[in-house]
Amino acid sequence: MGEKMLMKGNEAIGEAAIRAGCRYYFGYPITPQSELTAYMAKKLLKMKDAAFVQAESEIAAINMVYGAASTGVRVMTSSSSPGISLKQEGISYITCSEIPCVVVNMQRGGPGLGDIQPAQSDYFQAVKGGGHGDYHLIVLAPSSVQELVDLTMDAFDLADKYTNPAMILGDGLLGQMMEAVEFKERPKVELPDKSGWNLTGCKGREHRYVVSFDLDPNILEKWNLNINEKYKKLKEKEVRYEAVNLENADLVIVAYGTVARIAKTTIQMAKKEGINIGLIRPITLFPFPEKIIASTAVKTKKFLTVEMSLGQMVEDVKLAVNGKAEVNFYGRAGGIIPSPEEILKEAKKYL
Amino acid sequence: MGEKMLMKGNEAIGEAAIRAGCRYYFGYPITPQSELTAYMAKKLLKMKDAAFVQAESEIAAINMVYGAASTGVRVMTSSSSPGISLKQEGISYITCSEIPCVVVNMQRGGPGLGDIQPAQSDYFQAVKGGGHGDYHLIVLAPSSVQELVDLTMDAFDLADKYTNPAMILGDGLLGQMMEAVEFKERPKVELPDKSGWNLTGCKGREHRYVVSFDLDPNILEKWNLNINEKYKKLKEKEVRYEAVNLENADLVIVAYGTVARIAKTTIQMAKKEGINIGLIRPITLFPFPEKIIASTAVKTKKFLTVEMSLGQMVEDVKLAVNGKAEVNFYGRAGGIIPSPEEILKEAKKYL
Amino acid sequence: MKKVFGRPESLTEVPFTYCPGCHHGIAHRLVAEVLDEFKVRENTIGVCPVGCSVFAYLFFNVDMICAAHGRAPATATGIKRVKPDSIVFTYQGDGDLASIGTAEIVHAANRGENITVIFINNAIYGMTGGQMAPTTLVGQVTQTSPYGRDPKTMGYPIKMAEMLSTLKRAAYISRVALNKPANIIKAKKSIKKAFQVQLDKKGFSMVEILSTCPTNWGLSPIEASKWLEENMIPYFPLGEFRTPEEVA
Amino acid sequence: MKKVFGRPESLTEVPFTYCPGCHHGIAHRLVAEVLDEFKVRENTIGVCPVGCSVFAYLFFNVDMICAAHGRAPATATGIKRVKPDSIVFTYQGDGDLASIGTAEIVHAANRGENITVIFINNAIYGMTGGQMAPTTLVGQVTQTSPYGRDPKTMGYPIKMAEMLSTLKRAAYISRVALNKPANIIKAKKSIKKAFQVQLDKKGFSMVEILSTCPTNWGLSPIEASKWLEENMIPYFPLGEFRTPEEVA
Amino acid sequence: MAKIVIDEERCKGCELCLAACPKHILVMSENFNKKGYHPAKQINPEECTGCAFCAMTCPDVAIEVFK
Amino acid sequence: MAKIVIDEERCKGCELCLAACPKHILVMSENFNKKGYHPAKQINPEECTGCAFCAMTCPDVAIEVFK
Amino acid sequence: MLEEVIIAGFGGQGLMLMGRLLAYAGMLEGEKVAWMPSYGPEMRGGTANCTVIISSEEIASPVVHYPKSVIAMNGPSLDKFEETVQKDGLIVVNSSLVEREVNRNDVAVVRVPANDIANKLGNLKVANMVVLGAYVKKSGVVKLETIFKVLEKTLTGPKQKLIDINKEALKQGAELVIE
Amino acid sequence: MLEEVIIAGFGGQGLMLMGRLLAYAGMLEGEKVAWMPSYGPEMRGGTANCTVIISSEEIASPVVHYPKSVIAMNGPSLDKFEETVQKDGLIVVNSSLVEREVNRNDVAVVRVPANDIANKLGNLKVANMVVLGAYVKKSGVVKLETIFKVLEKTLTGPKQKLIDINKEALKQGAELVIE
Ligand SMILES: Cc1ncc(C[n+]2csc(CCOP(=O)(O)OP(=O)(O)O)c2C)c(N)n1
Ligand SMILES: Cc1ncc(C[n+]2csc(CCOP(=O)(O)OP(=O)(O)O)c2C)c(N)n1
Ligand code: SF4
Ligand code: SF4
Ligand code: SF4
Ligand code: SF4
Ligand code: SF4
Ligand code: SF4
Ligand SMILES: [Mg+2]
Ligand SMILES: [Mg+2]
Repeated sequence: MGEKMLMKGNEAIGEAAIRAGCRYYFGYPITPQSELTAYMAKKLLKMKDAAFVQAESEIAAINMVYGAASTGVRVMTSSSSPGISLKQEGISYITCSEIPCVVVNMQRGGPGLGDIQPAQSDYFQAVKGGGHGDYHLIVLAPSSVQELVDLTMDAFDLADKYTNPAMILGDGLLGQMMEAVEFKERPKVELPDKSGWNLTGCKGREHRYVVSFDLDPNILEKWNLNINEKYKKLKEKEVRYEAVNLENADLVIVAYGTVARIAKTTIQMAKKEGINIGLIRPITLFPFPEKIIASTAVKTKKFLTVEMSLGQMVEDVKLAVNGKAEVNFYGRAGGIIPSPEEILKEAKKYL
Repeated sequence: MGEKMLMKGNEAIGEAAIRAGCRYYFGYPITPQSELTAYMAKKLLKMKDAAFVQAESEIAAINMVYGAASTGVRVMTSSSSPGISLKQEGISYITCSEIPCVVVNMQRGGPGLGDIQPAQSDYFQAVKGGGHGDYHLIVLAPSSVQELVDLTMDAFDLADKYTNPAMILGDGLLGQMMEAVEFKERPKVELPDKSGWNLTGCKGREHRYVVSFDLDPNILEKWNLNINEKYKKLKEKEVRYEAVNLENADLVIVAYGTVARIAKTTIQMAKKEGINIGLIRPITLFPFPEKIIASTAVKTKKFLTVEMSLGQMVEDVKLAVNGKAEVNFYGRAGGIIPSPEEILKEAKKYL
Repeated sequence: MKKVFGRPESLTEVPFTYCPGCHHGIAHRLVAEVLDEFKVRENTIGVCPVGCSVFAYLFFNVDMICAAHGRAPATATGIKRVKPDSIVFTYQGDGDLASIGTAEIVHAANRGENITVIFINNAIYGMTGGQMAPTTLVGQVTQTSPYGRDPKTMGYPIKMAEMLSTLKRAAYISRVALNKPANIIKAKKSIKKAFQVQLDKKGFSMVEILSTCPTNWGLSPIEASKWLEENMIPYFPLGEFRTPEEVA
Repeated sequence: MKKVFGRPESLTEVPFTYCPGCHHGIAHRLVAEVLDEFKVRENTIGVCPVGCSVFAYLFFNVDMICAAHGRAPATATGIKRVKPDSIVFTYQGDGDLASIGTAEIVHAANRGENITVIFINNAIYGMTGGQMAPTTLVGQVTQTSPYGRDPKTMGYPIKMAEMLSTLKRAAYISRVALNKPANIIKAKKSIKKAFQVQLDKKGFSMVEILSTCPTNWGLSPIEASKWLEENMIPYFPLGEFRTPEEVA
Repeated sequence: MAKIVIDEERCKGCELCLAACPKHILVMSENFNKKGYHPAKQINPEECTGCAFCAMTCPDVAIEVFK
Repeated sequence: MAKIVIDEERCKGCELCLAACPKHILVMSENFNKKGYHPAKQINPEECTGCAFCAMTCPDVAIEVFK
Repeated sequence: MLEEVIIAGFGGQGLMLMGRLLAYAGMLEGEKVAWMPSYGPEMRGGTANCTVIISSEEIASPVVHYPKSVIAMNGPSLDKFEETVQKDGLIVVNSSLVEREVNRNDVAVVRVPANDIANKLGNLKVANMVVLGAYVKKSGVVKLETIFKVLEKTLTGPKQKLIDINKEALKQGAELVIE
Repeated sequence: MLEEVIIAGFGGQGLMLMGRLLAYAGMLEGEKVAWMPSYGPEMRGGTANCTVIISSEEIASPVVHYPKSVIAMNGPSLDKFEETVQKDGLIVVNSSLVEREVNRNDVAVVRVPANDIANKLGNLKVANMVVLGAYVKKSGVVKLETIFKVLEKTLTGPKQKLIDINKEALKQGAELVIE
């Protein structure tokens, strides 16, 4: 068991990445994730067989990631909302090329330049695909600094396993806050070998290539379908969520990340007033925990989705519920964090 | 009534834009929409008080649009899938700034570089918001060259009316095909005056500005909510769709654009076999025609959504149906166009 | 007594949000004075960037738009193409102009876009808390060059004025500094020339202004001015690199 | 008899998809020969662009990746940082390198990224059917300059070799042409030097290759070679702009 | 005869004007302004030449000069 | 003595080799290849010096030279 | 009336133009028309084709998998499309480039030595017009005169001088078809 | 145990550091801790605050709207947060900069002339430590010694020489609190 350390979320991601074997980072500064870039500079510039490059832009950064990842190493980039928008083309390319990498988005208030407060309004972009074409990211939504650490490590594993980019979808609050974290020994996971596809120079074998296209639509369709198969597998095998107090809940809140934590306080408050509120906290946003929501909808007839957005994840909740229960929504926008009190007040409306 | 002209879809968009009063175009070449860029060059470079600029990139193009639009003129850019991904940050900025403009996406097979065949796999990006933050585009989905003309003109009106970018979501087939078109006299629509916000130099008034941020989250939240109000109004007032053969349909196909046309042939074929198939063709993808789908779901218990994607609009169909009917999906990917025959075959599976 | 120095009309009354001693304020004033002197305040549209000067729209008493990070020259192009008789300027930092916005500035200059660019080179990313800029000096410690900028892996500080001067349609390009009154007076003259070039429709003009960022350099304002003098000016020579006479 | 000229090992057997007479093929062969001569084929990773040479990954018998349009220098940077002892090159068109990819090429050069860039300047966007490139000549008619490139609004053709030569870490920069055997021989030498610079870890190297696009120029291959000689070379002078000796 | 007026509330106490004044007649005040800065103040006003170097250097345009 | 071999199927009939040959011993064949091009062919092979200008100029690497 | 024809061949054979003239003519004759190009995965030198639909009804699907007629300008195109033609349909073949016979015997076949005729006319480029002439005559989908009219409308300026040779090519193609 | 404290003042007053030391100390004493900064809309010279939670239970919401304690390092912070403090809570005020009295009478109040004390200690920058000393003493949330330990752990290298003056400031602050 590792020692406990008090760390900022952004720095914890950096440390977790390095401990997960990531030695390459390409990024461009943006608030509220700059500490992560700075952390990687501090560490990687001192390491051997490692590189930190402050790219000229987010676009350059994601395309550096593409290059580095194509050699088979673990590599990461990070940014916040506007910067992530700029990476969409690159992300689409990497996904189509079936190359693993990790992208961190510490969301801030949008759209436009917005503000630098925490938000969750990039859900659609992250989960539905902000870039062009049929693809998905593996999207992980931590809700504590410890989970930033654990899920960052998981993100590298999942990305490698599914040869697909994984995204850590955090927010400015998680990135800026400090909590005690532990870097636990992790069980060794069997990961697929990269030697079948990575670019190394073609010594002793046929030359190979990493590309994201085929001008023959028949081939491209097969390719797309293959990628889609991976998403099906992800939906079967990698769904993760936290369920709190679902037994006999009068209402179930669905929330992720920072909001889910706040909702936990709401649940405690409600308990004091004799109200039973449950919580489903998706940890994987893609694949989305549809099944637990669907099965809960059979028992609990009232859902409240709470987001720091004007209503994005709520669509996935509705799709999972599929008309079997009432799905309500409460959201704050522009970087405002809802309080436990206001969530409780909102929940009471439906009770 | 105008004379009939045989035009390529891409050129028809250009002509329609010019007739709608658009004198400014900023773009970057990409297949399969390059004819539009070329058309604008040919026309605008010869006109007074007009400008055509081949921008250095799609990013520059959308940001030129931002500048031009902020002066209050009608302005357009166009691209295809990867290029549209690059415009996401700019689109988010313009939307947040509440400035009207028109963006054309003649979709091609993706993700990545993909191919240059027609596709519909940028639906999520267009409709859910490929950029960061809570916002929507007004998304229009033409399915013939004539409709490319009419909807392009409408797009300018809607953009002005809602001070929000509007997107023409076409595909490579629509852009490349030729049909006879007519440029009809359009009824004059009352459009809001831009003199309250456009940048002209501050002669005779206070200086003003166009920005997409406020670092105070309370103000930014209000701003976001205001924008959201416009989307509610759009949902109330601007929904458009075509309904075909819904009476006594055994199954209703939901499809847009090129696919909807193909589905019409399927319907004719089915009729010959004594099968009654209906079609709902969303013309506005945002706002999505939820109501007609919901009300149809009460009568017809079987839906088949057909897309040139691996399943994107189908989510909106499911959200509208809300568990009241069975929603099936058939999709082709990577630039493959489904044939009327295969759609019929698929439909029969559910009958 | 007559007021011989006061707030130019082209500045609003809003107090600057810059840190104490930051040269952004001086640059603002100079631009505003030039707009006053040309009597073009009411016919000007300014484009501010993302960077510490993101709030410039509150400070300049002219119509303004805030462009996306790095894209001000594109946004300005859009405006100028619609309003060729308006005065259009961008105000950009070195992260904005010389890093993420490299393509936009190069091509605005190359097209000879008839705009004026005010380029604040403070050798750092101010707003985001002190990361390396393309203009950060060799050895300079920043958040992302914690052991000093190493030219082996990070390159040398980029000389934008010189680089852009290779472009034929760049009509006026100069570099000035704001570290002392003599330089400030020269800077003002240069800014005035740049706008004159625009008024004369001669093409693209840019003034690169060496400026301090006391906060992120970790120096007092006076130390910062000195550091600029001793370290930046020797590397980034002041002067005019392109003048209208050379323009074809 | 001995084979004195044949297909280099660093080319696959796949026939090129280029139009008849297109110089892309010559450029490919020269690069492949140099890789053969340095015996680095098995230790090379190439980066192809989006452009007519998007299929270069099928032609070069080395590991390859196809970068997003304009981003090859960034992608190459990613590779080279992981594999500093591999030979990494990009192969880019003028739309790719000089337009959308301006920021990436400038900064790869400025960082002194130890890669070799093969830059095909054919004064046009070939793949997309003949739009204006930043290097399109004044007066040249293209899809997007239907009345000829007008420098007033579209600027002059950009001289990338010269512009990048202002950057200190750009170790080797040259411009060559492929319009006749004498030039082809010189081009080969220059490409060899560029890779030598990389092998010696001296930093960024680039060879700008003036090439024809008979298809979009609307000329026969022979006319195109002549047009290149008569119009491009006078504007884009051949020669070396940076050589390792100058490198700091 | 010349005079300067320092807007104490605009002043951020950066001291650049002190360094710029050829007459060395600017000093920092002991007082705080509302933003918590010590503003600059002039001593020996009769020595002021109205050269405006102080004003020119002030990043916050806090100084007016009269002549 | 020198010899060249033209791979007719690779040849796209661009004629660049014709222009490059100092001996003017290359011409276009009347025949079509599978892709529909008239390939280049050599006449008067005895005049060939093996200078390889043709091969060097061939964009499709369709010519081999032996000496 | 409903005609659906696929015109296929090498890129560069003027297929797209054939289709466009045909569609334009259809429009002039008051019909609904659609022209749709399709390029193979190879950009150049590859095979290409376009579809033209001429119909008195609104055109639903512009994509046709089983056309009434096929014009095969080269061998690979015949290979690719022969089987797709509807029963009792029409296949027009450029016999200068297609050596083999058409296997189907439930369709009408017209063989046009287009390159040879065009060569004789002094411009290989009008081979497409020869074939088009034959097709128009055989199918009767539009009048040859309407195609002439279209040529006059579209070949303007410096291209005007090409009208005559094109007309001639069309005529010679049409004449090959025995009424 | 559950303590939630908001530390507020001008940017530059060392608020964030106070919070971090406190959180670190809480962690060393075996509690769960969370530290959360919040910056106002103005980047510089504006007001800022951070929240520290120290709890023996898992910490749910890191966002606290109604804290147990508030440390107000300047006037605007007192104005902003006075009303939010829970009944029977604690308000610690830097009385060197806050002239007015605290209005609430259902909370404990400690007034610390921190700038004056720090000035006397010869370094205005340690005003924050004076206040922190008083707060720690009054609230008893962690031991003063633990804060000392944290200082020793975090002020290393060239900063080591600052340990003593910081400790002294903490002590003097603590001594202001009458037991
Ligand atoms: C797309 C995007 N990337 C990054 C940022 C974050 N960001 C804001 S300002 C800035 C750079 C500021 O530096 P500079 O341009 O030098 O201006 P200064 O603050 O130094 O005046 C950055 C990277 C952003 N807002 N948008
Ligand atoms: C982001 C993006 N924008 C545009 C395109 C379309 N596109 C493909 S190649 C190309 C330019 C080709 O020109 P050039 O780089 O000069 O190469 P060439 O074909 O002339 O060799 C463009 C604009 C694209 N694929 N991706
Ligand atoms: S951070 Fe630097 S550039 Fe920004 S306002 Fe402060 S001193 Fe000026
Ligand atoms: S289009 Fe031009 S550049 Fe492209 S292959 Fe053909 S000739 Fe070469
Ligand atoms: S005007 Fe000149 S002399 Fe007077 S205070 Fe200012 S700098 Fe000093
Ligand atoms: S220069 Fe201006 S802000 Fe600075 S101390 Fe002097 S008056 Fe105050
Ligand atoms: S080798 Fe030389 S002489 Fe022989 S054919 Fe080729 S070019 Fe002519
Ligand atoms: S140069 Fe090559 S492709 Fe061209 S004609 Fe000669 S052999 Fe054929
Ligand atoms: Mg800066
Ligand atoms: Mg090119």
